[in-house]
Amino acid sequence: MLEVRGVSKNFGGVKAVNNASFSVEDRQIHGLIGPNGAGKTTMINLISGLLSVSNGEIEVDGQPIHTLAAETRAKMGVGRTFQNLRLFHNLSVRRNIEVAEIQVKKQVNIDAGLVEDAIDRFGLRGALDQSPGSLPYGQMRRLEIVRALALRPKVLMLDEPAAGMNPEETDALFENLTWLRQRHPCSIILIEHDLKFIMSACDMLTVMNMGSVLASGLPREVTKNKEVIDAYLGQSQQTPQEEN
Amino acid sequence: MTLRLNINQRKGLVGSTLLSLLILAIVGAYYLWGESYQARILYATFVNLLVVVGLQVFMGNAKITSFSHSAFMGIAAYVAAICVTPAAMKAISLPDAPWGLNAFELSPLVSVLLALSITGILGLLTGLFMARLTGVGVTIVSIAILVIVHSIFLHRTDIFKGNQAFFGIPKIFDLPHITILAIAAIFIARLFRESAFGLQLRACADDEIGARAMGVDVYRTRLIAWVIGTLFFATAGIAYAFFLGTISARPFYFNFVFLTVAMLILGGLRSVSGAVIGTLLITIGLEVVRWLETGPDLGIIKMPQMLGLSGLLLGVVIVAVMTFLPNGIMGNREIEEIFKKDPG
Amino acid sequence: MDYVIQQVLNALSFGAEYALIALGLAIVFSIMGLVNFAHGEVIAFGGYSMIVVATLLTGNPWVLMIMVLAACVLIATVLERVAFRTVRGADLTTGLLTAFGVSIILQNLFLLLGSPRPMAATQFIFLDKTLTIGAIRVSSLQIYETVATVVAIIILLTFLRRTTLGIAMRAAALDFEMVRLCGIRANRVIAGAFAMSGLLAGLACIFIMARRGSVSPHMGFDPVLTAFVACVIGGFGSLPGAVLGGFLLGICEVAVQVLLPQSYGGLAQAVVFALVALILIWRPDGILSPAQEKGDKI
Amino acid sequence: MLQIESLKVFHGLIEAVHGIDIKISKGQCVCLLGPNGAGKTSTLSSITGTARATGSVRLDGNDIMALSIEERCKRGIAISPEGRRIFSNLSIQDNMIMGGAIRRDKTRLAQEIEEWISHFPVLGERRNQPAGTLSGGEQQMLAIVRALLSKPRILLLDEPSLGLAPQITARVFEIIRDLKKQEMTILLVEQNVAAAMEVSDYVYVLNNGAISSHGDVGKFGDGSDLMDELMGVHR
Repeated sequence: MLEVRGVSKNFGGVKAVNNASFSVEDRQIHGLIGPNGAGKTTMINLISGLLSVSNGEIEVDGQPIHTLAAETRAKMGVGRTFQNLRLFHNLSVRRNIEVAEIQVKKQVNIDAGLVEDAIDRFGLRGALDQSPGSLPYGQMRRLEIVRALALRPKVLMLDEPAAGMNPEETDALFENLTWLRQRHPCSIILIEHDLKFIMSACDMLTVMNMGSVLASGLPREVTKNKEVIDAYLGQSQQTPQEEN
Repeated sequence: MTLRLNINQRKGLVGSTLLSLLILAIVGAYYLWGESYQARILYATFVNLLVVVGLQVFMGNAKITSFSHSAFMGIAAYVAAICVTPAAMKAISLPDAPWGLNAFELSPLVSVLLALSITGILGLLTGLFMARLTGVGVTIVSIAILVIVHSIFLHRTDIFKGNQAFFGIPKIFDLPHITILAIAAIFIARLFRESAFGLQLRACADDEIGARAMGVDVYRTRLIAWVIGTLFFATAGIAYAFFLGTISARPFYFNFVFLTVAMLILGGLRSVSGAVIGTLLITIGLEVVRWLETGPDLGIIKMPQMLGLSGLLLGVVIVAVMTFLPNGIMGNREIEEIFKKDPG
Repeated sequence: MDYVIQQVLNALSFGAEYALIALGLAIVFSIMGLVNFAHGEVIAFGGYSMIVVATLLTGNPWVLMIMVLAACVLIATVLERVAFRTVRGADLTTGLLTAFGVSIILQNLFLLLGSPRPMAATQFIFLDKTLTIGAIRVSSLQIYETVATVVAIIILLTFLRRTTLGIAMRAAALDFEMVRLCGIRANRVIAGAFAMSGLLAGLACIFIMARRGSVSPHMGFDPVLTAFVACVIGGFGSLPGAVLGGFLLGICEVAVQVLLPQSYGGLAQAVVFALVALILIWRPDGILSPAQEKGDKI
Repeated sequence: MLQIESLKVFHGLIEAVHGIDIKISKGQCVCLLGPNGAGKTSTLSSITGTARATGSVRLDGNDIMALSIEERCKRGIAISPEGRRIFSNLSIQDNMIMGGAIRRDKTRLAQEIEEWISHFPVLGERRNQPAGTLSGGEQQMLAIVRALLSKPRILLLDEPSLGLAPQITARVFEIIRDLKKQEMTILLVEQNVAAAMEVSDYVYVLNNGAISSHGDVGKFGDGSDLMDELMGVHR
């Protein structure tokens, strides 16, 4: 379970994230939505440790992690994917996954079959010896998810996993996330612009805008929130005298 | 997933064996048909091979350009030479040496171990900083190391003789020794490349942030590779001193750095096989060019003497490889995958 | 007093030379991310062209100076066209190694076509006279060097601030593509940067020759190595940083020579490089720019 | 004025836009809507020439696909790009000069710069300070002014409201409305659906690199129908 408490991040004078709090239970898929530039990816960078928090605390299973290095957090079970893919292009697909797998090799009670199952489930079996660069885009996205899964994450953060996927692939991804939730106990954070996907996949939603958390709660409730709709779709800029 | 690291390591063993057979074939050919002066060329080639393979360990896997290898080679060469040269000889060659450096002598084995440990410790100390830097920073600090060490060699003529020859080093190594060392280097470098450290290092080279997010301790992996590389250079330096019998500061500077870097990038810095192939190709090429440089009589035309031709071609090779073949001859492939399409 | 002024002047003139060369490196680096190690050979090329012109045409030093400047501008732009255009946009290592390759090629060409030994070129030596101002004796060359560098830097800054191409060059250092989106031709900006670095190299060449009275294939290598260091100190690609770094290094070098006992003179370079290594470790992006967190965006 | 036919845009090996057609007439404001990753910015990049693309893009009937980025700018395409990309270390004045770099009538350019500055006093107050010191909204205005100073025939605006507070967004859209009144041809990419719909004449909705629907702005009513589509209902 993940707990984010009062986290802020300043870049120079700009508050990219401002006093944000939310928590994600185990086996829960938690959507993080909001317009472009709302601070969603910064939030994931803060949790994964690629950025350090200016203020606030982040805990995984009750253990504070916000002072640890990114690689330490990864080994502890904070896994993520990237909006702009960050695969290792000179390593084969299998070796891409191994890079993550060797981090947890020494741990006891490891779910040894998880990665092999995921490889089948995410349709990577036939591509294991290829270079990631030669794969179709959707498959590259799936490889990033499987690679993050190889860390046996307690928290798995997916940054726009469906971006660039076709509708069939998006549907398959939805099924796979449902499968994953049963197969491996972890908290999942999902950033996604595809609201339909978010609404069907997520148990909880957090909406961010301009670095702050606007609302957090069940998807149905959150999307009815007027403030959220305005943030997401934009307020009407129309001034009365200019009505056409 | 049951990790099948073994497969890669087994492939590594196959590849190293193939490369070793290549080395043995060359040595065998020399013993069957070669002329005695060629032993020197062959020995020098294998010393270069040690260095280039050592470069592959850090520069190749981490894809960070570093130019300090000559310095570490020089340090090890001098330490080994000072230790192993008989005191009587040192009284002549290093008459003014301080701290009784010219009043003791050690067995070859102890000298080697001492040279390796001193260079290794220096490698570790520099590595603590090098592993933290990125990009141009590493290159610059590596140049700084090279310049500093070279200045010290030149400055402390009482210990290092500067650009003059430090002579009288017993000739301890010969072709068989360096052949064994070269083969060992190939195996070690290849197994390192296929090890967990090598894999993580290569992942960092492709995408450092992605690697950190996958739990790779970038600092530690780079440090380990740096120190291992240093030990390769040290071995090469010791082998150099133990064969030639005289050393001076001159060869441990930029020219040798460029030569070895050209070898590595021609072969392809991501692959150990590339390092080996690049070394062999450039050595052969340079031998031909050096022969041309002396102005040989080709029967019909008498070639003029052309100093600088070898250097010129070395430069052309570097520029041409960078322009037309940035991944080198081997790219990502190792020798056992030579018929495979290069994925990189 | 005499001694102090002499040392200050030493520091300034060393610094001026480094600043000139470092600026040349920084202009090219800031715009196309190329660490141009062949810059030293541009300087040497200027020297060799001068010998050719002096032998074939005229010994008039003022004409020769202009020829040196022209030759350096020419070779710099030619190098850009034939060697560096193909690696434009490639990663740093590729560019760096290409530049090293070019540097080796040129050095050996000088070796082949010229001579491995220094060749006498005394035409500019007249710049180096001992002046007596009151009780103080100083070298005229050092004064020329300092003044010329300051003037060159002022002209350069004016160019960069006042002309469209100059502004475009500064803009290109920040966001090259956006400059192209403003309709300014990429080739023009890059060629301009190389030409300017050539001009600065030419100026440095004149002073180096005036001091040495000779040219040799490797004459540019050591100064560029030091200038490279100056760039690093100031933060690579920052033009004010390059100037600052150059002068700092000049001061540093003189300070080391003054402070260290005479017998350690040979270690001056080592000490300077050690300082640089420390600065880089303390502040990887140079003393002018503190390290920044970038997250997953690079 | 601008005609795009069977345009495919690539990011490396990945095809981000799969053969779309877009038409913009003179003086029209056309809006490109769609979720993140739909290919909106890629489409703009193919028009400016910064992305690899196939198909045809014609400006006044002339195919510009083979032209360089610089040449396209000279033909009259200007962009206020995503993330604004002002030259942050350069002064505000210099940013504007860059915008008009291709102009030959430098005296007129200088006048126009003065006019813009009187229009946006904040740009004038700090004209010699680095543009990076401006606030996000001011930077956005500078980016638009920079694009306009090249006297473009068509103006591309990529998410001009990105990361701006509501009042500032309103201000930005006021500028767009003004431009429309002056008959500037505009291709607008926006996430702020409501605001974008108000200034636009014609709307294209992009989803997964394909156009899922298009039509006069009236066709979409108050935009509430669009919501589902934009938020990811496929087809």
